[in-house]
Amino acid sequence: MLKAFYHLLARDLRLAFRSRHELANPLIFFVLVVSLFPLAVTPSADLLMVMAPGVIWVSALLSVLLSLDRLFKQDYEDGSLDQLMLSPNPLVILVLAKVFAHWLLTGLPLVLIAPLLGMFMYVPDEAISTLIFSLLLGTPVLSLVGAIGVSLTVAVNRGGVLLSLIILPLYIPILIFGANAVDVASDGMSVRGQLLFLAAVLALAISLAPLATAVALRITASR
Amino acid sequence: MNGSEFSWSEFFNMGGYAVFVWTSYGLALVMVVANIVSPIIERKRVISRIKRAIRRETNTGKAG
Amino acid sequence: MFKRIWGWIQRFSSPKHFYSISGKMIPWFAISAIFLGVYGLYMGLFVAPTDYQQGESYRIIFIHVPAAWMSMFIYVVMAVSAGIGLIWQIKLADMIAAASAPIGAWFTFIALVTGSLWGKPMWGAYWVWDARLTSELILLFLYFGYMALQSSIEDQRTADKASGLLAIVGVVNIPIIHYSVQWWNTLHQGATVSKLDKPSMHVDMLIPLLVMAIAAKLFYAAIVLVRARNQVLYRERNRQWVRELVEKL
Amino acid sequence: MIDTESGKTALMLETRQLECVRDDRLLFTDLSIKLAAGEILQIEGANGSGKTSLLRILCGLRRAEEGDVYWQGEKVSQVREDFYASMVYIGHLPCIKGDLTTLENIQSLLDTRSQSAPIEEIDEALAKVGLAGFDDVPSKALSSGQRRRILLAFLFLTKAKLWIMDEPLTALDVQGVELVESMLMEHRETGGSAVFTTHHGMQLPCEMSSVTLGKGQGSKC
Repeated sequence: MLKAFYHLLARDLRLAFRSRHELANPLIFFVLVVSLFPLAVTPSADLLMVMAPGVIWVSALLSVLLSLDRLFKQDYEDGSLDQLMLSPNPLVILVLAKVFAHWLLTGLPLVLIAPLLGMFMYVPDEAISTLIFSLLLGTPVLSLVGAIGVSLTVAVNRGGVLLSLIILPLYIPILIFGANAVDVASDGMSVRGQLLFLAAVLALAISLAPLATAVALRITASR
Repeated sequence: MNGSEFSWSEFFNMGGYAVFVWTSYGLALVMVVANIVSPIIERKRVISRIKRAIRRETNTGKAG
Repeated sequence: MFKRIWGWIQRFSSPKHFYSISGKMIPWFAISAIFLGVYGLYMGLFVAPTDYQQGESYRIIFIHVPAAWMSMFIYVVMAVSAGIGLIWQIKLADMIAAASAPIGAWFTFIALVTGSLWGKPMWGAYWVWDARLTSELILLFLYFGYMALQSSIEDQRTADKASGLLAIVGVVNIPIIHYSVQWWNTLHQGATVSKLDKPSMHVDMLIPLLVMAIAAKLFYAAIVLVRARNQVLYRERNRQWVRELVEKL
Repeated sequence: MIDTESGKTALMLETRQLECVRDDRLLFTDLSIKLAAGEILQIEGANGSGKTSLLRILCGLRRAEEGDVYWQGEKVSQVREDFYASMVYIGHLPCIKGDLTTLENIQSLLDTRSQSAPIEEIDEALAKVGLAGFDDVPSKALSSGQRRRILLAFLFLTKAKLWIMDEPLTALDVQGVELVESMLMEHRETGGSAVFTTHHGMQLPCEMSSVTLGKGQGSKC
């Protein structure tokens, strides 16, 4: 079982690194969207500082959303998804492997580049670590919950807008607590509560979302 | 409406909030009517569609 | 024993049986909904006293609060019946879920609009990011997502299962969303306390509110049955009993 | 059909009163199939008659409206792991990743089945399907017929007892068709069974049962 997890993870990572140009797309998108805000609003540090947590979090959310297709689309189109479902291993484990690969390829890079964007948006130094931690706890949830959405819409023609419609409302709690944690940390206050909430949601998502995704994949395959 | 003489004009005025109160009640009425009418229309459409299907099949001679 | 109950459930939930039973139930729901609705309106508009703080504008709550309750209630009903349909493969449950969504979306919409109409005189703005309004807005998005997914999948069975799963995921999320919105709201606008659901309410105000809420539930029951019957007719259109029934109409 | 009562050949796959509905259309109903070890079954029928749906029901990807599929006498849903370990499904999609090499594709397909094969065996299988020397070539450089051949090599390496194949001759040339036929014969001789659909007539020098779908009724010849 562990082996199946590892093999699938390795396959997805290898596939991603074979097409490196696509690999960087969500990251570039993230940086690009965040840097639009100073241009659209004002480059003044005071205002940007207030907006920073929200802007960074919304951009992270959108870039994960845009990359979700990568999770199952290709596997669905070339038939590999059928093979995964016919594996003697529990589908939940395979889903976890795929979601973990997706997070390593999109969520983790966002976490790593976030300090730079924090600098762009004048996030105070003491809040940068909170920014990283909140993204570290929040982005896996985005991948996990997003996986449910893609597995439901992967067979739908032009399912992109549909995917955002069904997934974005589910992302709201993460957005609220993630952005607020950074906001509060900028004021130099404790963010234990916010981070604990994110951790709790992550625990819940890890235990339930793969199950829902596995069911959703079976539904999609049964058409 | 506070114990004294009841007046319709006062009632419709809603203490100056007529626009808000009556728009709310009006919209609720619209919602009720829409929810009654739309399934009835849908029912007619479904029935006529099934009837057409039956006619088509009896015409081509393969009933059922 | 279990087998007998199961057999009984299956027989009762057979679309044909449901069609005839529900046909008898609808008038009762409809009539009692009308009676309670009229009574509730009378109590709410004529009997309930004027609120000393909000004047007459508070009478919007007799629409707003029942609609907000219904919007949540219907989503839960939808998710539960979708779950039953998904686990036990009962088609009727899927039909109830699919029939509930548009009604729930309507109630949510009414809760939103009446909330904002109440807000204008109270807050001085049509829209304030109040916890309840924000929750209703998100709930409306959830309904839209459900209906969009339902209509975008060609095969009816697959559509039912997929949107049903989404409803279940949604209902697990609703408490989390609700909690986080509440928390966010107290954080940013602690001053605006939502007076729409103040706990200590005059009995003459409470009674019409409850009457209207029950009337709304009965109305939903009647409409959801009518809609579910449409679904039965459409989905079973190739069966003999539907054909015989339609030809008599 | 080989007599299953005699006990000489074990019953592998069985369906009882299958019914399939797709897009609110009844594709087939009351379809009962029995497939013994060493038996090859061809599913025939016009486009849209439910051939693919039937295969997907057989391998458990799709749920039948009514009826069940049995593997060696047990409901498939109850012996899932065992069934999946002894069955391989080849759909009409290639399952091949263009960015992976031939070797990697085969290995990752085997990995999903929790199987592995020594490199010599893979080389042998590749030689058998006419892809010797292509093991390090990215699959996107291969023709669609060659990609199908990768799948055939994989099929061979799984050593599965039951092959379920949807249009196995797609994109294959004359030699490819012959290859599939000889693989099926060999599979049959070692006691394996197969179910497949095809538009092209396939002539196997052996007994072959067939099921024709259509007109909402599954009729067995």
